[in-house]
Amino acid sequence: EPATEKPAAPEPARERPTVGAGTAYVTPLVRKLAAEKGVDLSTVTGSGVGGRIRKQDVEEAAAAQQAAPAPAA
Amino acid sequence: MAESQEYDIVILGAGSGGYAAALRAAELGMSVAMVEADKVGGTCLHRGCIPTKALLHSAEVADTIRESDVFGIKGTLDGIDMSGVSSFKDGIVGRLYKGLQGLVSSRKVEVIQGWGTLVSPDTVEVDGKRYTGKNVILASGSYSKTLPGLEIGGRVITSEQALELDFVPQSAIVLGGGVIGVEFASLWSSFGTEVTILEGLPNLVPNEDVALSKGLERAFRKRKIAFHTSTMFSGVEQDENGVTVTTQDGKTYQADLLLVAVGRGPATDGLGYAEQGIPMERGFVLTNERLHTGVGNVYAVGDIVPGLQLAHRGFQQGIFVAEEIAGLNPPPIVESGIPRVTYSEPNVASVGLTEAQAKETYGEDKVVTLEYNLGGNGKSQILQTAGFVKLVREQDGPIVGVHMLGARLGELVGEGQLIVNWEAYPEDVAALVHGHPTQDEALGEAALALAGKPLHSHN
Amino acid sequence: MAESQEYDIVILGAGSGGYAAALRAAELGMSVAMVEADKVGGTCLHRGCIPTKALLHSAEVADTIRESDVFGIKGTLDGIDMSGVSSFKDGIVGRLYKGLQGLVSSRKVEVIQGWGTLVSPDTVEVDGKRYTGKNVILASGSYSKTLPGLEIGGRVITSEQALELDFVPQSAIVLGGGVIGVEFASLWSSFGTEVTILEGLPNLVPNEDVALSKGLERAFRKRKIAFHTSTMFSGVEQDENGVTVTTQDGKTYQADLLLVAVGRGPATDGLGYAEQGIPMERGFVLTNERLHTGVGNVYAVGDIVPGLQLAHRGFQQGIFVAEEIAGLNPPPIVESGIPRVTYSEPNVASVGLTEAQAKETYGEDKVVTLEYNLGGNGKSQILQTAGFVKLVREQDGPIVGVHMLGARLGELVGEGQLIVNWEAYPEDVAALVHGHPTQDEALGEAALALAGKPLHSHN
Ligand SMILES: Cc1cc2nc3c(=O)[nH]c(=O)nc-3n(C[C@H](O)[C@H](O)[C@H](O)COP(=O)(O)OP(=O)(O)OC[C@H]3O[C@@H](n4cnc5c(N)ncnc54)[C@H](O)[C@@H]3O)c2cc1C
Ligand SMILES: Cc1cc2nc3c(=O)[nH]c(=O)nc-3n(C[C@H](O)[C@H](O)[C@H](O)COP(=O)(O)OP(=O)(O)OC[C@H]3O[C@@H](n4cnc5c(N)ncnc54)[C@H](O)[C@@H]3O)c2cc1C
Repeated sequence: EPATEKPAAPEPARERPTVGAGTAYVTPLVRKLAAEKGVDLSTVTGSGVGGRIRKQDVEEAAAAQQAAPAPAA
Repeated sequence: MAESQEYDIVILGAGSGGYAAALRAAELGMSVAMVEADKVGGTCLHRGCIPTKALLHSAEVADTIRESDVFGIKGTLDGIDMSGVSSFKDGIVGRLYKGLQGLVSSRKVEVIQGWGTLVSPDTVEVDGKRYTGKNVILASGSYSKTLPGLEIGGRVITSEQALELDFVPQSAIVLGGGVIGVEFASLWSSFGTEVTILEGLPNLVPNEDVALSKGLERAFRKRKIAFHTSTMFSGVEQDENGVTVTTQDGKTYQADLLLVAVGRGPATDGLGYAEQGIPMERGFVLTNERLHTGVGNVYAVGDIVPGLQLAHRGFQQGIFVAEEIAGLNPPPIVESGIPRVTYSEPNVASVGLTEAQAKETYGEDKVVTLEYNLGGNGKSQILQTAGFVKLVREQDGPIVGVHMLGARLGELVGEGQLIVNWEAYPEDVAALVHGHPTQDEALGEAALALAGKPLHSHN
Repeated sequence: MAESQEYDIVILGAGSGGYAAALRAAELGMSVAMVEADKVGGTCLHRGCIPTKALLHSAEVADTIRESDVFGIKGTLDGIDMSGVSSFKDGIVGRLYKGLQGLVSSRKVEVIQGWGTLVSPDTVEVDGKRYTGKNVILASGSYSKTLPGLEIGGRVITSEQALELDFVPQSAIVLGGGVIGVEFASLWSSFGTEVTILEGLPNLVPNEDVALSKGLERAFRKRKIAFHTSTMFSGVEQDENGVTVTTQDGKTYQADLLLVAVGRGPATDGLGYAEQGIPMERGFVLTNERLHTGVGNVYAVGDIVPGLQLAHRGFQQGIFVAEEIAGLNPPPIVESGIPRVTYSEPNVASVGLTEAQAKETYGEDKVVTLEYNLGGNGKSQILQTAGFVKLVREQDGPIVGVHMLGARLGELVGEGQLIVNWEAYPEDVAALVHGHPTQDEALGEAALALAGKPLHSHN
């Protein structure tokens, strides 16, 4: 299940590329989209080859975040 | 009161910006009237991008023949047949013009032939007839500027006349070392003209990264294209034998012709813009980042909007405004992400920030650059072209600028455009080893080196 | 027992795969011995990619001169000077070879000159001397195959001899319409040779999307390059006047030469691989997706590993294995994401899945394709080249294949590579209006059309 209950954690200033070191590779487009939508990629499960995070995964995570109750303003 | 017809959008000017807006708006189901005094296609198609690139290709053909020996091909350059060159150019323009007309009519855009003026924030008048739009897009484009006291006529010409010459000048002075000046200098030189460029700023193509300027200057020196930078025009005389240009440092230059290529001014005079309260500055139309003028539903696109004067910027802005009007809420266009190509020999191509701009943006010590010399690139060696690919990145961040010099490298700017606009890191590009042996590989090699894993390079 | 030296890595073969591994490993601080019987650079540099592309450029120069009239340039093609062509080619190879040698020695890679064999899973023996590696990389490359009963010699040649010809054949039969066959057919035809291609499969470049095959066939027909597909070789006779080839349908073909271009076999015979238990199939070395053979610390890269036989695949695999050994855990290489270019006139270039492969992967009705014809592309019109860009996307998903046909389009495959490997959607590309007027713009226009917002196209 997407971690929709997570309180909005402070966003990292910028996602770093995660080539190598065992982490799934994230394409620039996905990284950019995640930054735009405020999605923390470490919470997203990739549905692509080898667990690669796809654009759809980020969009779903963003939609789920939106659907989640808004934090008290 | 004049008779009046209503549209979703009325567009004033059918150049790159205007017709792109019209085509996109029509696709989105809107009714569109597009007013054009001359020909659909505007500057770019009829007296800009396309005819110059046709001439530049003829120039490339001449160079290829001249240098064919190097490749083991025995060829003789018997001459430049300017009427043949012109009919080639005119054929290209004609075919594309026909295609564009077909496209415009197939999308049911109504083209109003005639000179239009903005008579109210929602109305353009043409020959006493009024065309009212729920939205109006100003797209009247640009014209060749000159300098105060420098009159165009006779042997003093602008790009319009230069494109129509029916002879190859023996010698020419080009006033202005920007894109247009450099392109004509390049093609004339290939045709055998002795060319001298005069440029007021310290470098040729002064808007580019200084590495590109220096590289182009080196290449032009090798090609024996003379140029004098930091050199201010002071006056010109002409008679039946030629022109004599004097510069502020007291020097004089003589040639058959003077090409004035000192930039393009906005074609906005006497069109009623100011009268309707459209905000203007030095003739340009001011807009917000959504290309809205702030008056009624009036938008502006293309060369009349301050910024890069490029056809594809006009396309992109035209599409943007059509989508904006349709309520699609498109993301604003990032001006620095628009690619720029000078189609001279060698090509100059760039997208994103120059090194200097990047340092301004991120800080002097937060920018890393890398130059990959084409000497290491097999295909460029085969083409016998010198040059380089320079990448500019934010330290530990994405590539923010791609700058290239070399024959044919203009074609690589699309890849650069993806890299910069998609905010790719050097590692992202480096992971994708490029096709061998291409020139495109130089971009890949530069990324490999910048990612700290140089392959065919010595850093 | 022979004397023995120890290294972090011992590499057998200094071609594209081997030397890329060596360079990257050395960068990562490992000690490397690279065994090479012939010349560092291997097939690609000395008798593959580079010399063929040099000849293809000479061919382009010849074509340019022949067609110069079209562009208004008066030129005469006086002849092909094959000794000049050869010295151009040899000069390019020589310069790049020198550069590569400098690179290899500057990175402190030890090159062992001589014929190596694998004598144990961690040891290569050369002239009785043993070189032991904590890791071993097999990179012995490939050779020109022939068919059973088809002996190479005299007028029956492979690409190696074809590259060294000191004359232009009047006529040639090319057996095999794959990349190498098509490239030689193209360049010989430009030099004036009457060429006939015989191909057993139903299409030229049969590994490409069928649209590219058909397009290339159309172009070759126009160029008067004869070809017979679905045509099986049965035998050849030669005498001092030429060759006579018979095919299984009973037809005969005569020419000066027969070029056998039926593929490349793995150069693995007698090198001790099988003896050391390395898993093999039809001479190829089998590995897992991390290029490990499953035996000891033995890896394999390049043409001996089943898949695309391309230099940059070798580079990418070599870099991968070096990083794998260094513990960097690089992501596995996606074979379909490697770009493929046939440098004939016109170029054939592709990356990602063909339409057929995409349908297999995603389902017959889950794939959308779009073809953008170069007829709408200004720069291609200027170059007078026909062709198209075909995009294949997963329905509602990313672009999974880019397929291109046309002069010079090989240079655009890098952009295609980013698109496919970064899983871009048509909208992502369409948002970035490409530089005008470039050929690269055709890729942008195709994306615009596929995103449902065609600009210069009629769909
Ligand atoms: C020599 C040269 C070479 C160039 N090369 C390139 C290149 O290679 N690549 C590139 O990207 N850009 C190039 N450009 C620039 C490019 O041509 C312009 O950026 C582009 O044409 C701008 O489009 P636009 O729609 O703003 O204006 P325009 O193309 O100038 O179109 C404006 C149209 O509006 C019409 N119009 C104006 N006022 C009225 C009126 N009152 N009533 C009716 N109609 C009116 C005009 O007749 C014209 O057709 C070149 C320009 C020149 C001069
Ligand atoms: C005519 C032609 C054109 C081509 N054009 C292109 C192109 O344009 N683009 C492209 O990407 N690819 C092209 N290729 C393919 C490309 O050349 C190969 O994919 C590439 O060279 C493979 O690299 P490799 O390292 O696997 O093997 P190779 O380059 O074959 O290198 C193997 C090396 O190992 C050495 N070796 C073998 N056995 C031993 C031994 N026992 N002891 C010591 N040394 C040994 C050989 O001498 C050789 O130097 C072309 C090939 C040909 C033939």
